[in-house]
Amino acid sequence: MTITDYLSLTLMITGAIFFLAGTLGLLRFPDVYTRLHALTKADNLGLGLIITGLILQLESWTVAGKLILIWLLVLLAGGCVAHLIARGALQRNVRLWKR
Amino acid sequence: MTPTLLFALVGIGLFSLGLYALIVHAHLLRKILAINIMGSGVFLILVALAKRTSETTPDPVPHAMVITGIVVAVSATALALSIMLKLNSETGCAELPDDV
Amino acid sequence: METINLLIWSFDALLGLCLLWLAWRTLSAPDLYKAVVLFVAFGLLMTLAWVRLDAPDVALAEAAIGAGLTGALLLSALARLDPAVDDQSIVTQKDNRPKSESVQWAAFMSLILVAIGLGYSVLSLPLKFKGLSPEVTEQLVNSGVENPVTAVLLNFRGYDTLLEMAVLLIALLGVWSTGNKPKYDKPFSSPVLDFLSRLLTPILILVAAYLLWVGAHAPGGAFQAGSILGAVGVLLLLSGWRLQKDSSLLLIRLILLAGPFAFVAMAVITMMIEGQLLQYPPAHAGLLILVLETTATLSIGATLAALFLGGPPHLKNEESP
Amino acid sequence: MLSNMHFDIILIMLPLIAGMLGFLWPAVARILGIFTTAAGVISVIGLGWQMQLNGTHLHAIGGWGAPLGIDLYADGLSLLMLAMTAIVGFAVSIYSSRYFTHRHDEVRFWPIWLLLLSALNALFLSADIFNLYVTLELMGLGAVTLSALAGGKLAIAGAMRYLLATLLGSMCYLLGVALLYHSFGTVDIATLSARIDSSPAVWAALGLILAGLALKTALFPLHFWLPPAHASAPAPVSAVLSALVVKASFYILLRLWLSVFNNQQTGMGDGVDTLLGILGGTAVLWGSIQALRQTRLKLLIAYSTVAQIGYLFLAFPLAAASGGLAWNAVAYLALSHALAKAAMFLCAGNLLRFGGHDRIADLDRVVQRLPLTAGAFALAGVSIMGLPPSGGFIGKWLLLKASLDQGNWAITTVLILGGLLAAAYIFKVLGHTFIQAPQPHEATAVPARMEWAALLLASSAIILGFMASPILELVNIGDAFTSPGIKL
Repeated sequence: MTITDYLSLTLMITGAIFFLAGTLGLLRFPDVYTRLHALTKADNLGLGLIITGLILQLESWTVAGKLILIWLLVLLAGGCVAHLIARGALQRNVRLWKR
Repeated sequence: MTPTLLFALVGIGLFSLGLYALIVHAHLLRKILAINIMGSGVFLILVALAKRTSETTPDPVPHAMVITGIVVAVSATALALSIMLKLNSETGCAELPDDV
Repeated sequence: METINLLIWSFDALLGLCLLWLAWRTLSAPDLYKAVVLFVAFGLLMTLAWVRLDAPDVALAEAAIGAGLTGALLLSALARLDPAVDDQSIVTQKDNRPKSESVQWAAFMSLILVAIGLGYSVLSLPLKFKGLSPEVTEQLVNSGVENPVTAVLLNFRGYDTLLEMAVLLIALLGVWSTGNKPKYDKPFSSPVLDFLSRLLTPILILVAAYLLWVGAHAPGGAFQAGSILGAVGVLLLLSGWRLQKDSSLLLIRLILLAGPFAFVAMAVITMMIEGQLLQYPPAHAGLLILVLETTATLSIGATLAALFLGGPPHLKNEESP
Repeated sequence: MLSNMHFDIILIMLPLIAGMLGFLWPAVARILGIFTTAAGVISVIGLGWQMQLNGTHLHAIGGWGAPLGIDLYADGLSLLMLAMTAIVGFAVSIYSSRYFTHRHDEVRFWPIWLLLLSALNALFLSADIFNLYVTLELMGLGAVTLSALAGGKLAIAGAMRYLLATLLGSMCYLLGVALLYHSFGTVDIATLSARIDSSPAVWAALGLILAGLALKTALFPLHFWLPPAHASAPAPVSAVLSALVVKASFYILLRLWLSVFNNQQTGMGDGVDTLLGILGGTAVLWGSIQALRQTRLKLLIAYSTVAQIGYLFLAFPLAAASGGLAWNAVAYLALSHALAKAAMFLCAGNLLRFGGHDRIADLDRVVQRLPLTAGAFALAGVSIMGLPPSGGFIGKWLLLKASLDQGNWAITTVLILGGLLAAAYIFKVLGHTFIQAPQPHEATAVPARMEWAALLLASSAIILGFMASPILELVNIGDAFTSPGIKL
């Protein structure tokens, strides 16, 4: 294993940990809004880390471009959909969690 | 156990689960879901067993069949949902009357 | 190497178990909304299973159609089942089981037997099996494309695909015939949604075109590209795009028919030239297949979006029943 | 020139094109429908003529040939089914051109009916079990949509039940196909027939395919979906469903039984044929008794279909010893039932139009007021009962002969009892057509074309009784019944 391999391994494992944290938040957080927050934020970052890790392993730039495009699309769609869900929930008077 | 057999067995499990749910549940949406899961089971068996070729690439014919099958499944699902909604608007209930 | 194999094996086993568990939860969760969401998750895991089985073409089709469009169809049907849904919560459609315990047990036991029988029969199949892959590999050079799955779908078994287009058409006719005229709900207006659909529409059309083009030598093809187009249609319908009242109904019908019609025309013309139905002249097979796939993509996309709409699009020159 | 015409391709493509054009321009759909079905009759005659000259017909789609490509194959059995489809299709189209009173219904009917017709022809011509699956689905979705056409609670519920049954049947069939493909590496029937071997996977495939197709054919006890779907559909649709659509899945079952599963080397047929025979016999008795108990005419006719399907399965246990004789009986029964049952449903449609209801007890002197329809119903009834001279008689006589030859008293008894019960329910209807109802009903005029279409079918069922030897000669082109497997 070269230094690049170690680097990409670290990146991907970190990414996976972020995914795990996001999922944990989805399951454990008290209301829709906090859950959305955990999910989108952690997963977007996690995916970014994993994609960076993967790109280090690639030889072709076109594939790297496609991967980055995928990440950007997920960022965009995830952010927008989270907004829409939160807005929908607010319109339906889903209460915010208060301690 | 190879992944081939593993997924083929999962396919059989899905087929049987779907069949069971199709029989015991009354709500039509659930029956439609059950048929879709049965279909996924059949597709999984078709594709999993195609991996038994000794070369690296699996047999493409079942893959093509499954793509055909997925399109048939979505067509049938759309029709079933449409009839379900019609029945719901006629009777106010999405279950078959005097269920056999 | 051993550890890697063990890891991969455990991943497959976990995936298989997850599939079974999700299927079970989909079919038994008392709340139907939850069941549909679980079904979409099930579709996504199925996609992963197709990748594990080296079936990327199927994975693309499953992700776009099996999980994506079927999920959209199910959710929209669920929303229409109970129009009172919007107010407080989405969770209203409950499913109660009227079947008696004994019927359930009888069904359960007999299905266990069926599953054991089927499992035994699958396990008894030989572990090495060629199927039709030698024939496909041998004739691939004459098929006009390099992706074997596309070769099977559009050339060797192109007749299946021809009938497949007819299946889509007949399902649409069925939905238009049984469905009420679509009630255009007031769109969920939001600047973010508008922005998203404006940005995604051209990107997705580009992706569809890419999938169509790349299908000749890599995973992709008409069905996958068509379902992306269908998704564009669904997105546009959701964000409030409506058919212009003065746009001709004939045009929509022409787009819906373009694919099946091109297939039939191709089948008949090639028969007149070469002697057999859908027998492409080998030198032009690649081009002819691309023509077929392009029209098929348009029709598939339009049909899937129309299936989502759920009834004949209402225009002013359509006579009312 | 004429001997090179691709009549088989015309039979598939013409209705497909006409269906699409009918969808595009609803205004011309009716004319297109009539012309297409008329062309279908001519094409079947042409195909029959070609086959009489050259024997069986094979068309390798794409020029690849099985097992890589898909073959279209026509032998006598396919020809019989195509002829059945053409005649019934033509009569139904003539009938439908006057049946629909709302333009809205008519616009929906024609394209789906034409696509369904194309699916039926494609199914009878296909020699590939996966392609058969696609045609089955095309046919099933079309049939379900048509059965929902009338609208209303009963029709929609019937259609939903029918859709679930047909999808379940398809799933079982497809799993069977998957197991066969992964056992023998082919989905071509002729190749399968050559490679077939007994193994657990093949047994599972046999069970799945038989169960799936028996469900689609409505073999007792899997017939629960048929009466509501067939009885609440519009009359021409009921005719198509009972006459053609259930026959299509039966055709696949018979074809696979003859050429794949019932193979001397594997010995897989033993036992299974007895089971099918028992179910068939029960269907005959149960369906007939249920028919007798109905008070609505269309439900009576639908239950009669359940019974008549049973006859087709009685041939399976007899075929082991009698071979061709029993299968010839099946061919004859399938054809004559299609004609007679379509005629009956069309008559029921006339009566429904005439009186606004189909209560048997209130038929109110139909004989005097609609003599052609009553006559057509009586003629169709003769064939259903199996009285001479009729197609039904020939079929049942051949079956009776086979059972007497073998001394199979169980089947002989079922045949006689089934005939008596059929006579009872037919005469129950006919009796009421002579009697004046307690209260006279408002009557609506029935277009002459609708009456003649029913009479055309009913008299064809009778004429079949005089044409046994030429028809049986045509049916046996390609020896589907006597040799194991399709010969190419």
